[in-house]
Amino acid sequence: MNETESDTYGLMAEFETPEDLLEAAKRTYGKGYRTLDAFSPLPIHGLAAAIGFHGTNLPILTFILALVGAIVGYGMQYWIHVIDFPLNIGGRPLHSGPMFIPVTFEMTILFAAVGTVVAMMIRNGLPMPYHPVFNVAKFERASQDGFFLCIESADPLFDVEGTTSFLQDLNPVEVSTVEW
Amino acid sequence: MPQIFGRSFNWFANVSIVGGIAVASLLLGILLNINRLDYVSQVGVPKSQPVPFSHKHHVAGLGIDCRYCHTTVEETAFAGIPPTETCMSCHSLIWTEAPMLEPVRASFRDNTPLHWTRIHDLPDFAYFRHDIHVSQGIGCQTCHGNVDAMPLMAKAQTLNMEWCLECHRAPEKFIRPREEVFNMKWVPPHDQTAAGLALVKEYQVQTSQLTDCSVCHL
Amino acid sequence: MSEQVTSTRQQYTPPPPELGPGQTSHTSITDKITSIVLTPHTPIQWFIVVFIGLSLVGLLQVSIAYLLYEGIGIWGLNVPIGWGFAIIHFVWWIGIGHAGTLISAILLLFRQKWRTSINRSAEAMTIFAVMCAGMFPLIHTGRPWLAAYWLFPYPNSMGVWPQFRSPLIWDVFAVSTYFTVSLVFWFLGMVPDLASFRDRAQNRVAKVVYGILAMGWRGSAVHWERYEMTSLMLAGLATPLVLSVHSVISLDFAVSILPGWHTTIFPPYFVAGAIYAGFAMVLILVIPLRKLYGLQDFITLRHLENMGKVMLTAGLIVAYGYFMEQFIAWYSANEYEVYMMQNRMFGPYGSFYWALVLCNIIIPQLLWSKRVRRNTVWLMIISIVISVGMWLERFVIVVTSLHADFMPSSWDMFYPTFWDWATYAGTIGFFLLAFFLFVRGMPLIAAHEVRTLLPFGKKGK
Amino acid sequence: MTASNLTASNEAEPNEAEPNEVGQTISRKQLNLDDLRGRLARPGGPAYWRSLDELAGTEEFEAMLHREFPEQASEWSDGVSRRNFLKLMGASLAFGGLSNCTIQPEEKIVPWVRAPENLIPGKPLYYATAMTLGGVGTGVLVESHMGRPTKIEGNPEHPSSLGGTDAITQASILDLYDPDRATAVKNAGRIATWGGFLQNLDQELTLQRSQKGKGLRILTETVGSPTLGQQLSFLLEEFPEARWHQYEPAARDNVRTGAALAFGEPVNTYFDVAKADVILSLDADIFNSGAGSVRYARDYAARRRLRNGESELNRLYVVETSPSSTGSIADHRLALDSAAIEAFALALAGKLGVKLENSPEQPSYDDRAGWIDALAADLRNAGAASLVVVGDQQAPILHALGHAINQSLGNIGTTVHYTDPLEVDPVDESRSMHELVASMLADEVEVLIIVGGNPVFDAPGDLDFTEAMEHVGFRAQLSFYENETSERCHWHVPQSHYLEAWSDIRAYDSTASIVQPLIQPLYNSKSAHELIGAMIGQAGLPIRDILREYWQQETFADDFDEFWVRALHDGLLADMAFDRRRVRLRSPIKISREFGRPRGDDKFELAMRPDPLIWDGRFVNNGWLQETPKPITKLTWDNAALMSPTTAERMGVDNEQVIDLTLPGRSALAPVWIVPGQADGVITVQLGYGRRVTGRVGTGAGFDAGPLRTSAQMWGARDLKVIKTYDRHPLACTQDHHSMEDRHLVRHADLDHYRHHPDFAQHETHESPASLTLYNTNEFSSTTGNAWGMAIDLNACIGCNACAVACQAENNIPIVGKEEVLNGREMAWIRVDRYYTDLDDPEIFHQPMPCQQCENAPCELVCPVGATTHSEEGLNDMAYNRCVGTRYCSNNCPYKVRRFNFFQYADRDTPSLKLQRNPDVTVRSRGVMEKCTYCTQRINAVRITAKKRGTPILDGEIKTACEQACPTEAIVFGNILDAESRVTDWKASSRNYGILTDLNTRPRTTYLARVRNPNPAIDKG
Repeated sequence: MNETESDTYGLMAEFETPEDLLEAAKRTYGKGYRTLDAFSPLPIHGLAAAIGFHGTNLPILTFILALVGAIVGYGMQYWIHVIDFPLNIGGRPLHSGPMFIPVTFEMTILFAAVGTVVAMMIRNGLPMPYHPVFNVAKFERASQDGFFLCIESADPLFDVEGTTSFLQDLNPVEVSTVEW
Repeated sequence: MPQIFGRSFNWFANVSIVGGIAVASLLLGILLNINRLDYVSQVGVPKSQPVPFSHKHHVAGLGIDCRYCHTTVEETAFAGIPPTETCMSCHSLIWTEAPMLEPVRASFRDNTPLHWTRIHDLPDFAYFRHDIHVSQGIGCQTCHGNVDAMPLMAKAQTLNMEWCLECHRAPEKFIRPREEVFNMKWVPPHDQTAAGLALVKEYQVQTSQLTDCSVCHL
Repeated sequence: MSEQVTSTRQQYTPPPPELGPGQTSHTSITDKITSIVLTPHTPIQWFIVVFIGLSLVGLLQVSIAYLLYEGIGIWGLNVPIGWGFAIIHFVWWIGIGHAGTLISAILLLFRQKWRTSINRSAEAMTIFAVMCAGMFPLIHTGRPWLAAYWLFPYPNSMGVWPQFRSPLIWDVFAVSTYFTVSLVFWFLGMVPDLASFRDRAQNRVAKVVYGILAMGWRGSAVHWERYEMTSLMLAGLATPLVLSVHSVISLDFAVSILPGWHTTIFPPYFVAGAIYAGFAMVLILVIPLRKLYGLQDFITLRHLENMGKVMLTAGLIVAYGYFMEQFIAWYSANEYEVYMMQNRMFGPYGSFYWALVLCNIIIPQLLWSKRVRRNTVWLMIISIVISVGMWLERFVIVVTSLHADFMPSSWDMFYPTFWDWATYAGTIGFFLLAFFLFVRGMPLIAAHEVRTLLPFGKKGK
Repeated sequence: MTASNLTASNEAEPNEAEPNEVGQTISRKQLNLDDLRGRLARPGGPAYWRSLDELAGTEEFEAMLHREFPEQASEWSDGVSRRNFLKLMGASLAFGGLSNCTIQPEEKIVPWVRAPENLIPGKPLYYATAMTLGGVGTGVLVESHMGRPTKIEGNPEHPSSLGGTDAITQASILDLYDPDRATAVKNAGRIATWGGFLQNLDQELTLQRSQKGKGLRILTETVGSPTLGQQLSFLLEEFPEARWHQYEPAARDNVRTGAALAFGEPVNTYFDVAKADVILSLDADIFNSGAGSVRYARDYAARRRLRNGESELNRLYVVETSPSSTGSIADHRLALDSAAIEAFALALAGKLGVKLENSPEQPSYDDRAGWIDALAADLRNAGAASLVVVGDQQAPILHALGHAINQSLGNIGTTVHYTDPLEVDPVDESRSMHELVASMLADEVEVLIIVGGNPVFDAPGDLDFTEAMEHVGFRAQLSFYENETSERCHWHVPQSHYLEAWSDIRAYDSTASIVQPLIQPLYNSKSAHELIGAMIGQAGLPIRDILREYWQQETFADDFDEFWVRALHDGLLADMAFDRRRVRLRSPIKISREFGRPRGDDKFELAMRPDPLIWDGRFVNNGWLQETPKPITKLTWDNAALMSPTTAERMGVDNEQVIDLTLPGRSALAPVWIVPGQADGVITVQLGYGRRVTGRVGTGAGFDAGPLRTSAQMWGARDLKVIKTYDRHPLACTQDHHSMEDRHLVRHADLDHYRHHPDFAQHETHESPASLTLYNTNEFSSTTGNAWGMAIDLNACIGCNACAVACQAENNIPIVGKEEVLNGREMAWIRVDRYYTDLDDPEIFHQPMPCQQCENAPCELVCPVGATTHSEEGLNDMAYNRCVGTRYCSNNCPYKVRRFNFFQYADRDTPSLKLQRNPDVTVRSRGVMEKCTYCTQRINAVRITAKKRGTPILDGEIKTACEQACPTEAIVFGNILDAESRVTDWKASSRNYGILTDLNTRPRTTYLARVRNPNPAIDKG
């Protein structure tokens, strides 16, 4: 692609309502655009799917983390009380399984919960204080009541005129270029 | 809307998070190991003494037995620091003029004891007894290091509880024949553990009991 | 029914049941919620509360300093009563700390939309309540400067470890996990709203601060997808967690062998009690708040009423718990249990027991009446009564069981001292202070969740 | 120790010891690992040693004292309570625990210059000596660490002890180190010197010599020391006109007068309780008070063992006004006022056909309890194996009557023995005091030398001793504390503790002992021998030599040196006891008309008794005794007006309410304490409290009953009036609940029931069999061949609390002060629980409560840091240094034997107190839980000796402090795996049971049920 395109991050169209955005997203994707993103102040069901994002595998990760937590939790207690420093505590067996459960459980939750959040952040690439889309003046509505669709210049089908006119056809409130 | 943060902030944000975690865990690591630092446990740090007494000279050089000075090591908790008398028993005959020994002579003359600085100093709540260790085949050297190589006395071990436990959990790793206890040159046999176990059996060391709290904390 | 009520007042487009008439568009919602914070004007009442909070925190600092200087003896403890106010208040605060996570987690799982406008403040309350609770187990020890780290399993030069059979260690893990997860959950929920704050803030500093906190949230569809999933996961994890935490707290007592403590009913009955107390505290906080900041559209009577219902249910479970204690004591025919129960009711601390029955069982029955449930004043009063009642419950459990146990020769009485009270008051101050600072600086209501309540297509510029 | 100290102590003893002489090398304070231990991480370590310096009694120390004393005084005068004192302590240590991750401060080791013989650092030495109380001695052994006496034990060789001790003897060690004891010679309150005093004294004496000592008076306490007696007789030879008076408030005048009434001379009476099948005590607390009590208690208990199938018991009848230890273990107990007791005795005597010279109107005894016939029969059947004992405080005639009854029963020579008086000069002390005051008021006295005692405080109320003193020109006092009397003396000389000075004494059965010191006087104090010696030109003469001289004359031992060394070693002078006397009643006892005359109905009876723990007030500054609960009332830190529930009801008063006790012309304010089993209408008060001038501990504790005494009525009055006030005085009682609530804690039965159901005690509760468990029960069975256990025989326990004080001394247990006891924070590791069956005529039970060392210890399970764990040999270990103080263990302990340091209770700052500490036991800091450990330090010491010896630990080689102290051998400790051990034997007894075992705690401490032996002929209502 040439200079003119490379110095824009992409083109952004603002829409009136969630439906408009959802509709526009579907058509854009249908048109063949792939490197695009939609922004809204509230989660819109089907929107991610509409732009070609098919589910996340976070749950599996959560499960694995939970498992790790459980093993670490129980293992720690077993190692401490049976292997490293066995002591007679009130005549209870060294390996007092039932009494190791609460801590094991808490460790399970801790690992799973914190792990999931961290994973989510990483996958979402947050924190990311700077992002080109913020260059669009009206984008501040995106966290309040604005609904935006952005086609990035990185997309093979992207060319300023063509894409602009395409977006215009989706009867947006307005289309604006996203500076780098 | 204008950007609030410059481009570099993305990089900065991530680095600060990762870096923060790294620094925190580093500090924690130091904190957890503070008692293991030689600086804190004073391992290998000689202290100033009224007389620069050299174990190296007296033990290695002259081959004096530990018990010649530390007389009660086999009888009681306390190994015993020799009275000035003991020093003078030789030094009234040799090195009688040595300026280095003036404090000793002064002590003997004016009947004022010497003030040695304590090297091996356990907390008040840990009740260590020399007699039982010596009689059960734990060599001086095991805890005090190669005293015969120390011109000035210094701690050879941290004396941390975890260090005590090493032996209290598995005496066979350190135990030696009774007759070797005071031998500074003794080297453990290649099959120490096997030999050790035999000795543990012979000396009836109750390993099962050695990690009871009340064995050391009264 | 509430729909019907609101619709009488509404000719034009009926707003969703969870929202009041004023809130018809994303814009209005955002404006309202952000305006609480992003305004130079602060209501005088806010200053008053914060002032009270600050002075009580001062008292807290003094009493803790004195405690460290003198020793635990400044409290009214003795042998046999080794636990007194500290543990009572630990349990009391933890109990309160349950509503937040419960509302946001369990109600989320149950798809209860009405939760959206109260979950944020409830979570905040949770965080601060747990902070207050967390102070007690530490300062109630004889040597806090050691307890602070000896209770955690870290490799040390002594080669010794915590003793994992002790419920107190379970506490340490339960409470710290609970605190961490709640904190994460709470903050995560705020991120999109912090973005709104960032984008609406006029003054530069505010923009930067909220910008940092918002971590560059831009509402991308993909982000939303993962974000929603994470919340769901957290909710799924937090639900058993919140149940486990108070169960573990109850095990502090149940695992012991004391008559009055050694009871299998404790875990469920403590959890119920926690929900009970938690919702009461939420009401105590939101009823004035919605007045102060005119949030009637978000926290509608329907919300209050629902919470009233929850309290009533929890209260009945608790009542069942009391009854079961009685029954088992009698049924066990165990001389110590029987004596404990009689002593609890008719012994020197009998008055406390009956006061507890009054506060936790009798008075809350008013909630059966819809009129009471929809009357903020009544709700406020009942909530306060319940909070007192739950305090009494903990007092009765801790003190009456300890003061007369197995050995008649060592029975004794517990008299709280000034410092016992001062510490308690101090934590209340800390709680108020923290909560109102949060109100002033953070999104009090989860705007992005409330937005989802609007039917699609209403943008109403 | 520092150099200067060393020299000081060496100079203090220029005559180097003969190696073979025991008790000579001891004065050297030396390098001591244990002391060094005490100093870690403690700021001002040097100061500590500096002050030890001063302890060596240098001149500069006196000067120092001069500077220090006033400010200390002021600290106390401005109302800083004992509790605050402790608070101050606490502050200094607030963050002690933090020091564990810093570099340890540098510490010095100070070896000898020349090592002494037979003194090994860390090895305690034991010396035999004797403790004197009321002119009678008890043989003791004293444990000495590096020249510091730390613990007192009974002397097994000595007939008055046989190894046991009482609480007072156990606590007497603390006095030695009392920071408040008199420390310097004072002239008119200003520090002076001994030399200065002697000068001044000589002037006075030369004057006196010129007039044959006409104006010279010596006032001593009861003198039982033969040598001191001889010195006094020399003095009287030198000053023929001088007079020697004796007085002490708890004197046994009535005993002596009674004996004189019966036999014409004040012979000494003692008993052979072991031989007695039937014992009648007429208000005599023979097992816990007065001469020979320790031995009597042991002999009595020996007959209550019911060992292997034996099913016979002796029988004890007690008639008393106020419940006592003796009464609490009686088979039959009857509460009567003193008049009724006298009438009772008369009736009994009559029944037994004792010839009496009755007064015209006979008091009649209304035998409601139906005792007389049954008792008389029982006594007669027992024949010569019966015994009647009369209390020290009873009227002389009653004592005479007692002798008469014993004689008519033929007990003399079997259970009752007589010897010459123990006292050098057995006088009627109240009369003696009376004469002294008279002559003082008559201005006949110019020089008054008071040797011990505190007459200004405790002279009978009708004699104005204080006033009388003003008539004396020169007044000097030798006493252990500066007291009310010292204030009014020109000179005060600090008196040496019995562990600091040489002396000699006779025991209850006239066995003679040498009192040998274990340590040079800590301060430059003097003994009575030195003071009197100084007056007869023996100044500077070593008392040891004077003693040797005296006994050399007494014995005809060919080798006296050997005799002497053996005497010092054994703690008694071989066959130096008096021969038994054959005495007969001269004539029928003459019964006066007052005898047995009942009091008016509108009046109450006042009974005055020495306090069971602080005695006549001499131990009032002893914190251990102050905080030890009184055997029956369980009161600490106070005395009170004891009365029965009925009396209290009638009077309409309540516990702690202050009442005004009024006798004609005299009165005292006292708080009420209601005691079940007290005789109705009798109010009992204890002497010795209400001190105005003494140390910090004793000042202001309790009320002064002294004013109620007159030289005519030393022990009671029958015309007491009571005025209620509405003030309250809080009383610190360690036990608030007195009923057992039908919980089978103390299990008991009558002998008859026991014969049919020997194992009755084992079927009182249902407990799950040990096999009923999911756990592998062998997982922790001991592999060392030792498993420690304890058994306590409730048939032997008399509730005297000797065990508790012994434990306190052995385990460095701090005292906490009255306020803290009121808060329920007392620290006793072993407490003696006391239960009543009912209010009016209760049975009284004692139950010693050490840690039960449960095999399934509930406390261990709940400790979050593993500070309390189980040892291989079954001890419930407590690692203080690991404890963070959650107090969960204490909550979960069903026996409530764990104690918590709510403040910094242990005094870490007073140097002298540090000297007493047991170096083998950690001194606990603030915020730490502590508890009985079966004296694990003793176990360790013996285990190590045994290991080095290469043979197993022998039974009885380890004795816990409580076991060793117990006068009745009620406690036995040992290895339960050893089939031969005593503890195994006891636990095999059919009376053996554990308490609260239904909780499946499996305690290692078990109890032997109590079996009473009531007389079937007496129906217990």
